[in-house]
Amino acid sequence: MATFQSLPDAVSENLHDGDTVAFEGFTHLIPHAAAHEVIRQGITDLTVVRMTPDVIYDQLIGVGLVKKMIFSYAGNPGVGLLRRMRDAVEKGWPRTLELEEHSHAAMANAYEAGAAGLPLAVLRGYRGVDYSKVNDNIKSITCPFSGETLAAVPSVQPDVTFIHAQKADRKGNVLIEGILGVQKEAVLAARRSVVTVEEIVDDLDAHPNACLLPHWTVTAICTVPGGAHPSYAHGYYVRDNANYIAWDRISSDRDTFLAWMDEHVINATPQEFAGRVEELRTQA
Amino acid sequence: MATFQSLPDAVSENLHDGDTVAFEGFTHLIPHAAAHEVIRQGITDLTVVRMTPDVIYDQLIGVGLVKKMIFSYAGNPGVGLLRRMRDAVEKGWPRTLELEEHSHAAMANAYEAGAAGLPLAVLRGYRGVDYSKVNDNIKSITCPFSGETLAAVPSVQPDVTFIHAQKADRKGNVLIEGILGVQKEAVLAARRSVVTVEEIVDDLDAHPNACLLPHWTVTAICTVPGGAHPSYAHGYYVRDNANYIAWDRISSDRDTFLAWMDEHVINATPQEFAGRVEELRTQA
Amino acid sequence: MSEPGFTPDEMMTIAASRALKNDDVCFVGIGAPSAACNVARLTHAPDITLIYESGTIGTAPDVLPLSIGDGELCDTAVTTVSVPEMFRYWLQGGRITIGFLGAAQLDRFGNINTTVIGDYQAPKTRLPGGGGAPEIAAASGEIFITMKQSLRGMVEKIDFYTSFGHGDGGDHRERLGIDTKGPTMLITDLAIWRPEPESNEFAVVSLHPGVSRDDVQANCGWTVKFADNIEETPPPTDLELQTLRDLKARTKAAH
Amino acid sequence: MSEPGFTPDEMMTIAASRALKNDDVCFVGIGAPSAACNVARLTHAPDITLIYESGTIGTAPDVLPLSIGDGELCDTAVTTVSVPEMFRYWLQGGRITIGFLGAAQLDRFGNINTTVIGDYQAPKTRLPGGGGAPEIAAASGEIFITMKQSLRGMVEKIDFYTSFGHGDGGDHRERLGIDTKGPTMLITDLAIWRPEPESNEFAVVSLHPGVSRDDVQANCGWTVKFADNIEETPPPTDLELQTLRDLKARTKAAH
Repeated sequence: MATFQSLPDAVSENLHDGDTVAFEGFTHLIPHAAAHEVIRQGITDLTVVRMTPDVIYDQLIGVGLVKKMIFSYAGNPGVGLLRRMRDAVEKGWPRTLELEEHSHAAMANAYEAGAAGLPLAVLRGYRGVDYSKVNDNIKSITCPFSGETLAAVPSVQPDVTFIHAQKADRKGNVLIEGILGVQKEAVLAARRSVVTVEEIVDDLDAHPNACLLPHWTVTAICTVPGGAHPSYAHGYYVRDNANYIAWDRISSDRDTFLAWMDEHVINATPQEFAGRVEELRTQA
Repeated sequence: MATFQSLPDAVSENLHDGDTVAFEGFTHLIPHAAAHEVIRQGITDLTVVRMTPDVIYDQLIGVGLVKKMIFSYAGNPGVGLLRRMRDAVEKGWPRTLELEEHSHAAMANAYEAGAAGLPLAVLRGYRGVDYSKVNDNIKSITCPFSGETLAAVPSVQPDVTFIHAQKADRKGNVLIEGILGVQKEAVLAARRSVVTVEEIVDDLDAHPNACLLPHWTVTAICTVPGGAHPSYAHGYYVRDNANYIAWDRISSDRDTFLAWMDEHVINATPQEFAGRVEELRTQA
Repeated sequence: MSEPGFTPDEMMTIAASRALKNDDVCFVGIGAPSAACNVARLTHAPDITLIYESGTIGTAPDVLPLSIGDGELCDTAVTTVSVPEMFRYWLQGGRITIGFLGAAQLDRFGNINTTVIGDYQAPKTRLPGGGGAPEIAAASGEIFITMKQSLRGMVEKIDFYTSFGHGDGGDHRERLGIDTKGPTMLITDLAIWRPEPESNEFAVVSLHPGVSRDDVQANCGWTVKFADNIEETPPPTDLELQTLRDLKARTKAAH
Repeated sequence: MSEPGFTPDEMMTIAASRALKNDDVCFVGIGAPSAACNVARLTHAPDITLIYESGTIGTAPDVLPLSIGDGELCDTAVTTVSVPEMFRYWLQGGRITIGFLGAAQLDRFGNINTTVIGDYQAPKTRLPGGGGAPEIAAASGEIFITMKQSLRGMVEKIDFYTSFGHGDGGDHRERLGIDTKGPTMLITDLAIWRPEPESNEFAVVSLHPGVSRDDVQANCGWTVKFADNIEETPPPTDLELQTLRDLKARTKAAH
C-alpha cells in the first residue's frame, strides 16, 4: 500500500547503507530529486543498478557513495563520457568502483525477469563478444528442444527502486506515459519502491492499457514537481539539454564538481526542482 | 507490409492444408469470421493453437479440419464444456484429435517467447501436477545461478495467426484496446498474420503506449464489421452471451450441429457478421 | 432441514466472501469465486483488489461476468495488461495473496482435477483442462477452494493432478520447493474445512446452519475428519444476502 | 583537396543515407546514424521505419534528438513500447533489417569496441560501454557502421570485443551460430567500404570526391585493401545537402 510522504522521509525509511538500488529512467523521467536526497543523507556503500547510468550516477559515484555499479551504458547521452565515473574506474577517486557490465538486452531482460519473479533471464545474446570474460554473471543454458545455447544472466531484484512518474491518484495508483524505459519492471522487481511524481490528481484519466502501477505495488509516493530535471516529464516540461552539456564541464574537474554539488545538491532541497523547470514547461 | 484484401483472399493466400494456425482472442475479439471462412474453404489437417479454444475451435474440430490442438483451457466460457471437442476426444468423431495440453501460464509464455524469437519459454510452472506425464513438450532447465529447476516449453510460432482488432489506419497499422489477451504476441510470433478489423480509419487516435501492431508486422488486413461475433469488440458491440449459451444445445447433437453449420457458416458470407451485431452495438 | 431463508449455494458464497480481507489481492475464477469476491468487495472489503486472468487488475464489476474476459471487467479495472504479463509479472511475480479455485474432482489434501474423468488417453469425460489453475495453485500466497459437495466430486483419488494442493499431505509442497501455503480453506455448500496442522488433510471446522455431520459425510467420497471444536457458520446477514441477491439479479438482467 | 562545397562529415552522412531503402526497418543510434536515417526519410525513403532503443517505433522527428530518448521521438512515433519489449520482441524477434553502429575502435573485420581503451581491469580510457550494440550487431539483418577515420579509431586489434562483426573473418559468424549478415558496409568520412566476398575483410569500394587512396591509408591503422573497381562516391545532391543542413539547423535551434 503506497504511503504518501516527504521525499526525505521516504528515502530514510526505505534506503539503507549497503543496499542494492536502482534509479531508473530511460532519458525520460530520471529521478534526479530522489538521487539528490540520497546524496544529502549520505547513504553509502550502495550497489547501484541501471541500464543507462548518467549524470545522477556520476554524482553518486563522485561523492563516494557507490561501491559497485551494475550497468550496460554509462555515458552522458548525446554529450560524451561520465567523467566522475571514469575518475573512479581509472584512478580510484574518491574510491574504487566495482563494475558488473552487461548489454542493454541483458539488463532489460534481467529487470523483466526480476518483475516476473524468476532467478534468471534467458536471451539470445553476447555472441562473439568479450563481456563474459570480465563478468562472471554471464552464463548459458541449453534449450532442451532446439539444442541452442542461449545466454543467461541473473535477474535484477533491487532492495529499492526509485522512479519519477507523471502523476498518481489519491489512492496511490501511478501513471507513466511516453517513453517507458524499464521503470515498471524496476518497481515490480524491487522489494521496496519510492516514486516521485509531478502531481497528485483525482482521476488519472488513463487509457485502459496505459502503463500503470497499482497503489499496492508501490511503497512510497512523494510529490516533487520538476523532480526529473534536467531529464524531462512528458507533458510537463522538456529535457534541459543545456544542463546536460554543461555537466561535461562541471564534472571534468574534481574541485569544480565538489563545489557544484555543494551548491546545487548538499545545500538544496527537493522543493527547488520546481523552479528549475519553470522555463522548460512552456515547450512541453 | 500489410495488404488490404477480402477475407476469402487473405485466407486462401495465407493458410494451407497442414499448417499450424492460431486464432487468438481472450473472450474479447475472437476472430469468428476468419474461422468461418477457413471452414468454408475446407482447409484441413490443421494444427490449431490457442490458450482458450472455445466455440470456433469446437466448430473447426466438429467439421473435421483439425488434426491436433495445442491449448490450455477448452471450454465454452461461463457455460460449460465443448461438446464437439469432447466427441472428437472421447469418440473420435468425425476424426481423432491429438492434444498437446499446457497450462495458461505456459501457453502465455510460449507465445511471448515466440514473439521474442526464442526457441523456448522458461517459467516457474507445472509443479506437482500431471501435465508432463501426458505432454513430452514439457521439460525443464536448471538456473545456473540459483540452482532452481524451472519448467521449459517450446515457443509457439504458428505458420499463420488470425486475430480480430478494433481498427486499422490506411497504412495498415492495427490498434487493439481493452482486454488484450495474447494477440500481439500471437501475430509477432507467426510467420504470416491476417487481421480482421471493424473499420479502417484515417487516424487511429491512439495513446502513445497503446497496443499497436505496425503495418509492416501484419500480412493482410480485412474489413469485417462484426467479425468477432458472438465475441465482442470493445467500443463497438457487446458479447452475445445468449449465443454462447445457445451453442451448448446446438453442439450437443451431431446432426443439429451440422445443420447449424450449413445454415450459419457454409452458406453464409463474412458480410453477414455486420447484421449479427446490429442490436449489440447500442450497449457498447 | 427447515427453511433457513437462504440456499446452501448462497451460504457457500457468503462464507467464502467472509474469508477475504480488505487488503487481499485475489485471482478470481468464474462462478462461485467471482460472486464471493464481489460480495466481499460490496460489503466488508471495499478496497480488495480483484484480478481476472484476462489481464484486468482492480476490477469492480457491477454485474458478474459470464466469462473472465467480459468488457465490464476492463471498463471498471484500474488497468488491463496483456495475458503474458498477467502470468509473468502478477501471478508468477508473487503478487497474489489469495487464489480462488473450483474443482471437478477434489481429494482430502486439496489436490484438484479439472482435466479428465477416467484415463487421460481414453477419457470417460474430457473436461476443459486447467487454464490458469496449475500456477495459481502454486504461486498464490494461499488457495481457497469452493465447490458443491458430491460423491462424484469429492473423491478418494483424483484421476489427474491439474492443480497441486498438499499432494500426499504433510510437507509435500515444501519437498517440491513450493513455498506458498496452498489450500488453506475449502468452502462447500455444507461446511467450512481447513487443513489439519500436521497432515494437511482437510477437516470440517464449521457446519453451515442446519447441516449435520452425516450430511457432510453423505456427500463426500472419503472418510471425513471433523475438528475437535466445530463451530456453526453464522447465517448470512441481511446485508450479505441482499448484496448477493442484488448482484445476481443485476447479472441475470444483463446477460 | 579543393573546396568541394560540403564537408567530409556531410558526405559521410549522406552516403550512409543512400544505403537505406524505403522498406527498411532501422535500429538507429545517436549521432551520424540518426542524421543519415532521417535524411533518408526526408529524401528517397519516406516510409522507412526508424526505431530507437528507447522503445519508439516508426519515429519521424523534425529535429535530431540529442539522446535516444528525447520526447520528440515519442511524439512522432507510431507507437512506443517498453525497453524490455523493444529488446525481446523487436530486436531479438528479428524484425530489424538494418542496425546502425558507430565505433570508438574498429578492426578490418568490422568488430567494434566501445568499452575500454587498454586493459579492462585497469583501462587507459573507460568508455561508455556497449548499450544495445552487442545484440544489435548479432540480431539485425545487416549492420552499417559509420565513423570518422583516424589511426586511433581504425586499429589492427581492438582492445575489447563489444560488438562482433566478422570476428577473425571468413565464416566466423556462421561458426558461432549467428545467422545474420553482420557488417555489410562501412561509411567513413573518406570512403565507402564493403567486406570482400571470401575473407569478409573490409575493402574500399568507393572514394568520396577529392579523396585519394593515400588519404584513406593515412587515416587507417591497418593496411587498407582496395577493391578492383573503385568508384567515386557521387557528391551530395543539392536536395540531400539542403535536407541535412536544414535538419541540423532545426536541431541546433531546438537544443
